[in-house]
Amino acid sequence: VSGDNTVTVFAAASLQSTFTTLAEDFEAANPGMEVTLSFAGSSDLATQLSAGAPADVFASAATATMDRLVQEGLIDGTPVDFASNTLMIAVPPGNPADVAGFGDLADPSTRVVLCAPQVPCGAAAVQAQQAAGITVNAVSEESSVTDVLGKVRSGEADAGLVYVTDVLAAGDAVEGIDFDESDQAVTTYPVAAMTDGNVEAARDFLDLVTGPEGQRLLSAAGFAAP
Amino acid sequence: MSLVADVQVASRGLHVQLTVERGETVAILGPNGAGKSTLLAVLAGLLRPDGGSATLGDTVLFGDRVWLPPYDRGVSLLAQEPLLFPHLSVLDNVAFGPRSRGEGRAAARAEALRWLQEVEAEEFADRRPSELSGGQAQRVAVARALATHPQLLLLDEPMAALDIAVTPAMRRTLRRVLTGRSAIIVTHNVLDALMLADRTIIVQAGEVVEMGSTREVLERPRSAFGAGLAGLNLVIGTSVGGGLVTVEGLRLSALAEQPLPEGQEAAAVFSPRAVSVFVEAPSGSPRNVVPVTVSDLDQRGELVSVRAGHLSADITAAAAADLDLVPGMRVFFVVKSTEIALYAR
Amino acid sequence: MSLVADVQVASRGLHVQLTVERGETVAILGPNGAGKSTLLAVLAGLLRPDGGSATLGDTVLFGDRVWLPPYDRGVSLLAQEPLLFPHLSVLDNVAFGPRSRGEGRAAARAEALRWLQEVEAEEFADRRPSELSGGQAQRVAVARALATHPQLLLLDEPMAALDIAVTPAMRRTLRRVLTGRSAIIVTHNVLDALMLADRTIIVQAGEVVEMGSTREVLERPRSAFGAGLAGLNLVIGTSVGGGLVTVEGLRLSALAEQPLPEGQEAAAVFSPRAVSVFVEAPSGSPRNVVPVTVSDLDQRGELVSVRAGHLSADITAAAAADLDLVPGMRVFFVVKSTEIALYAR
Amino acid sequence: MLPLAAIISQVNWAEFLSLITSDSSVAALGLSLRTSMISTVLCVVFGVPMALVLARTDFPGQKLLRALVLLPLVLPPVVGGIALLYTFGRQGLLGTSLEVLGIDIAFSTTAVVIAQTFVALPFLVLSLEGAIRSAGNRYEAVAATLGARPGTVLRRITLPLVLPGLISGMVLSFARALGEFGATLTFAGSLEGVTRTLPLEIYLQRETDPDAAVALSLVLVVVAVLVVGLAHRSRAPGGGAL
Amino acid sequence: MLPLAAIISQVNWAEFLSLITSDSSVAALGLSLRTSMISTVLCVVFGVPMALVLARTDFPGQKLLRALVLLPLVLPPVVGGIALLYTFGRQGLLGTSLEVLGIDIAFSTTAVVIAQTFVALPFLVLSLEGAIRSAGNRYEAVAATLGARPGTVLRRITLPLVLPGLISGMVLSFARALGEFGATLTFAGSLEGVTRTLPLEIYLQRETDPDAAVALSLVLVVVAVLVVGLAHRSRAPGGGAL
Ligand SMILES: Nc1ncnc2c1ncn2[C@@H]1O[C@H](COP(=O)(O)OP(=O)(O)OP(=O)(O)O)[C@@H](O)[C@H]1O
Ligand SMILES: Nc1ncnc2c1ncn2[C@@H]1O[C@H](COP(=O)(O)OP(=O)(O)OP(=O)(O)O)[C@@H](O)[C@H]1O
Ligand code: MOO
Ligand SMILES: [Mg+2]
Ligand SMILES: [Mg+2]
Repeated sequence: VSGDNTVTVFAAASLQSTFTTLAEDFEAANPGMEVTLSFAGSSDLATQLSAGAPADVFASAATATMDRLVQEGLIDGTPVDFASNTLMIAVPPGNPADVAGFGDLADPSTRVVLCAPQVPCGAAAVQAQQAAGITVNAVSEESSVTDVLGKVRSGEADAGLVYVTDVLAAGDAVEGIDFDESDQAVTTYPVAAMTDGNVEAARDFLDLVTGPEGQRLLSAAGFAAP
Repeated sequence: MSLVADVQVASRGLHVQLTVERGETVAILGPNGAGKSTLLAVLAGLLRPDGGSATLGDTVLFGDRVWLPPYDRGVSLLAQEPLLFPHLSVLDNVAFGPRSRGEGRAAARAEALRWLQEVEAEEFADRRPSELSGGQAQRVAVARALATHPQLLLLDEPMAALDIAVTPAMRRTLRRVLTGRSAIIVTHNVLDALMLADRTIIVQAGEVVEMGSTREVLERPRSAFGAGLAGLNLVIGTSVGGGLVTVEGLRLSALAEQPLPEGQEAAAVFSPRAVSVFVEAPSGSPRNVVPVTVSDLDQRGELVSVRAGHLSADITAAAAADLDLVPGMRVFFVVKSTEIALYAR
Repeated sequence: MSLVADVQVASRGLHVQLTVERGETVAILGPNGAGKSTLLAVLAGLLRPDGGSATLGDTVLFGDRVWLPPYDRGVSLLAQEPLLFPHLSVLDNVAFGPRSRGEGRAAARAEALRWLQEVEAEEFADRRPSELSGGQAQRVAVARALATHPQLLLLDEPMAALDIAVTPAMRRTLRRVLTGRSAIIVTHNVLDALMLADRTIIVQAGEVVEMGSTREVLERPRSAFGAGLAGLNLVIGTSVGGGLVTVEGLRLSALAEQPLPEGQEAAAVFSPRAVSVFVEAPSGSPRNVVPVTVSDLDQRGELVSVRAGHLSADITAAAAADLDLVPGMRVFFVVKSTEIALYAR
Repeated sequence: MLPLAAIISQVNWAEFLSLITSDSSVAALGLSLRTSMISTVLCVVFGVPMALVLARTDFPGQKLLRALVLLPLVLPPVVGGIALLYTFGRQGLLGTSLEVLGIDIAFSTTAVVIAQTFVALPFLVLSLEGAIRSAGNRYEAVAATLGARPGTVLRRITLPLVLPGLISGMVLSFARALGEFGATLTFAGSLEGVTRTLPLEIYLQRETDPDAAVALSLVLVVVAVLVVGLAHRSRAPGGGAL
Repeated sequence: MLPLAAIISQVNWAEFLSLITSDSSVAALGLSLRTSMISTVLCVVFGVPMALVLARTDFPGQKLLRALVLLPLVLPPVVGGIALLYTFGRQGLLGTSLEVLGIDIAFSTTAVVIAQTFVALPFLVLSLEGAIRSAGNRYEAVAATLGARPGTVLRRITLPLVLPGLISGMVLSFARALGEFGATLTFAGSLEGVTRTLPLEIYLQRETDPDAAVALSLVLVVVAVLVVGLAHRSRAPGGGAL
């Protein structure tokens, strides 16, 4: 699909800063090669790919979406898990509702925002609740983690469950609070080359992502190993 | 081009047959709502008739399953409202027809200017229609209709909004441009009909009630409306020996112009000036004496028009004062037989 | 209510002062574009004047930093176009004024129906305005304006689209409702002015050129337009002993109505019927002989109107035929001195 | 029209009924209809005066005002949602004062209505302004000379004359409110029965059950077509020809 | 107008210039302006005939046609994008035939233009239809009796008369195209310089750099306000009073 000297990478929105740097590194290491990046929610990207979007690499934030593409025969070889992300409680600066741990999220007077169970971060939130044995009465179940973060950042919500990487990326705009059950709620990120794409260049890019440089950048952004 | 038309619009009760000879101008007169504008709209192609047919020269305007669109008819309509295009200057309004005919911009404008001069409106050439007075707009609309050189020109009350100072000039302009051109002009003004039209048709309630040369219609009206137009009194009835009798039993003695068999529908016509007014029934030589109730008095210059129902008498102001006439008074209208024209309807 | 107004609209060159006494009807006549509609629009409050002032009774309509909105003026305007509200039935159009005055729906409708009857349009009560003919719409608009019982009624050419059969009835209706009501009526029709107005104003190019009782203006016109309206010939010049002389040097001998000092601006007025036409200059007793060129011939009934510049002569058709008159011919207009009225301008 | 055919061709007709009658679908449809209707009413309440001001008055800042009214049209809905958060949110410009009054908009159906009204208002204002402008003011002038005060003129002349424009403005606003997604998501959140309108439900279903998403989209389309069709049928027959 | 104030209050003015002059921002703005203009032209090309048909003809399926034209208004943009994918995508209704012709639309700048045209078209059609309806057909009838054929009438009478309506329709379409987000993302993807328009860039920046997102939103607003302002200035002075 792409020309011989370009690599088109479709990546989950949460990978934006890491992959932007990786793309620059890739272009530096492979003179004459150009990386085109497209970021969006994993399932948006998957829909586009099903419809024939011209990509060489797909990095998803959810195993389920990647599996869908595998079934459709769009993926070359087997996807590789290259990172994982864990949930963290995000609260507005100053923590106005005094949230100290996961248990406080069950307090009906605390306004908590979660991802909807249908999306990866929501699925993880369900797992975390099960592990902690509590039920959070969310005031909203968002369809993407960005929207959860947005509600917390604006002070609209007292707390939200987001990924560690989101808390890190948001800098001072939110405060993060670790909780024990977070290791029960891990999301794995798979990456793969596309059948129709420039497979050779895609492989090179995959190597960069799974290689030491990629792993270093990912871990700096808060991702854990897969 | 000669027009032969039979126009039917059932929803407005219109059923009119008329012809316009090549080069002839026909005036249509009639009361408000008679169907005059409707007739023109059908001929121009703006309204689809329910039936009938019309041909202009060799062209079928409409008829059995045929309906020619307005722009192919060669018929130009000056509607009752000026309807100048608000987004075009006065000059471009008039140039619109010539340009639609395919003329270049400069030629069309030059022609438009000539027509504006004809109607004494060239000074408004650069204005927008919204900046014209009512009469000015009307004159521009006339120029616009004339500039299309139509095969058949339809004019709906072209002089209605004109002032008395331009009316004669416009009438002369129209007379000049209507000469040798087939045209129909709707008007409420007898003078327009007299001066512009070869033939006059009177339409009433959607039907033709009179038709003939303008002079004939005005001098020998067969309808109340025609008589009113001509300022004449009209009495309709059945002919009897030496006169006519109405359904109400009123008997008028009069001389028939042509021998008139008894029992035929007839019209008696006489001028209001031939009518004398008496407070008591006069005796003497046999005359027509009609008892009436005064409904209205109208002073016109030195004459007073005494109206009683659909009859009227013109007498001098002095006589009116002497008789002490007031509306509601019962008086007698008296007419000499020799003053009455009697003819078949 | 009496109106005292001084209206200035610089952009249309209008500067008119006029008064309307309590209960008086004033007719305004004048050429197209003279500013008649503009004047009414200012009085009704639809156009802001550049200067001047107006008071109606005790109410200041506009003036120094005052400007009363239209709905508070008690002034009702019947505009040149009927402008019936398209979304309301004819009845509701007429009922609009009474309802705005605060009347209930039923009472307003009843009143509306009465006014529709007055203008002979009650049969259209349930129609939409778009289903009316031009003249029908005009009558409904008159009813609508009358139904508001205004302090001052402004009528802009209320009879323009009316047929000859309803015109007299409408004129009678107007005469009845205008009696005792302050009103201004714009018209191009002398008969309207004569029959409806107590006083007549002639406006030309934005200025009042004549003002006086209607009869006076028509019988003693001081402006060319006024003379044209009255069907009279007007010659303007400077008085000399026993007559007047124009700037072109034409000298007319005439008898002054009142002693007239020499050198004053004067007007000589005579009827076209008093003018004889000669092909060669007649010799004999001293008379007024004016050499002219025939510009136009108009037949009206048995008379022919011979026009030459701004003068005209009415002669019989037989005489015209004898003289073999055609436009362009040089002839002599002859008038007896006793037929000419001479007065100061 | 092809895109509609495309959607229809993708519908899983066998399960269509069960897909669109699930609890969450019905809740979302009900919420959408309710909020869209309220928003349309609010658009009329706020939009009619705005349209009148824009069409009938003439003041220096008018051009700017018109541009501002158009703002929500050009703002990507998500940005609109952010702007609303900054305005009505707990830490927003008005939020603090609202909180003092005990009004809490966040995550409530009220927030949905606000978001929908915000994006739909320009549609009503613009349609109506255009209609008022092209109606001209001749009839209003006549009405004033017949003694009608401005309120009466507005009620009995202006509004009836521009009714077709008002109705199409309302249809447009309703349609826009019904389809509103981004601003609602950002500003109001997404909770079943409270803030999750049909478009949000569609978006969410897409993640797990594309068949359901397609079926719901079709429901949305049908509702919109019905509303538009009904609105146009209720129009009074218009003027005439010459 | 408060939401605008809210946005402005959130702008990080110190870094404003650097935020909006980054390569990706400039590329996105340029792409947005280019595609929106092309879309507006396409809306005129397709919309004017549609508006004429809706306003001037009368046939049984007309109500349905109008509803279908309105469709993209009510369709949440994301669903619209899906519908477009089903239509023009490689596996879509037309996609296969297009592929045979060697045309690949999805995920190209062409796709952006299609998405924008799809969502913006109803705005033009509706504004224009309203204008044509309220202009009535009296002047057109007069023009026909003066010998003008339908083409001439359209060009010299109808279109000039409804020019204000056409212009406001174009402004609306342009604004809508400029703000288009959901359908573009779904149908065209988000490739810098190719399909990533300003709203997509704003969305993306929000993930990582909310300051940049706010600054770019303000740019979008300013562009829209300018376009609207200019369009209204170019309007010819309208009719008159009585
Ligand atoms: N659009 C319409 N729908 C229904 N009836 C109408 C319509 N327009 C006119 N009419 C009716 O049709 C009849 C004929 O109207 P038309 O306009 O032809 O009269 P007219 O002879 O031109 O009258 P006027 O002298 O007043 O202009 C009238 O009774 C009128 O009320
Ligand atoms: N909107 C306008 N803008 C500028 N000038 C105008 C406007 N309307 C009218 N005029 C001009 O003002 C003058 C007075 O117009 P007005 O309509 O008052 O004339 P009128 O006396 O009523 O004429 P008519 O007998 O033709 O109705 C005319 O020369 C006209 O061209
Ligand atoms: O890839 Mo996401 O941003 O967790 O849906
Ligand atoms: Mg008529
Ligand atoms: Mg006038």
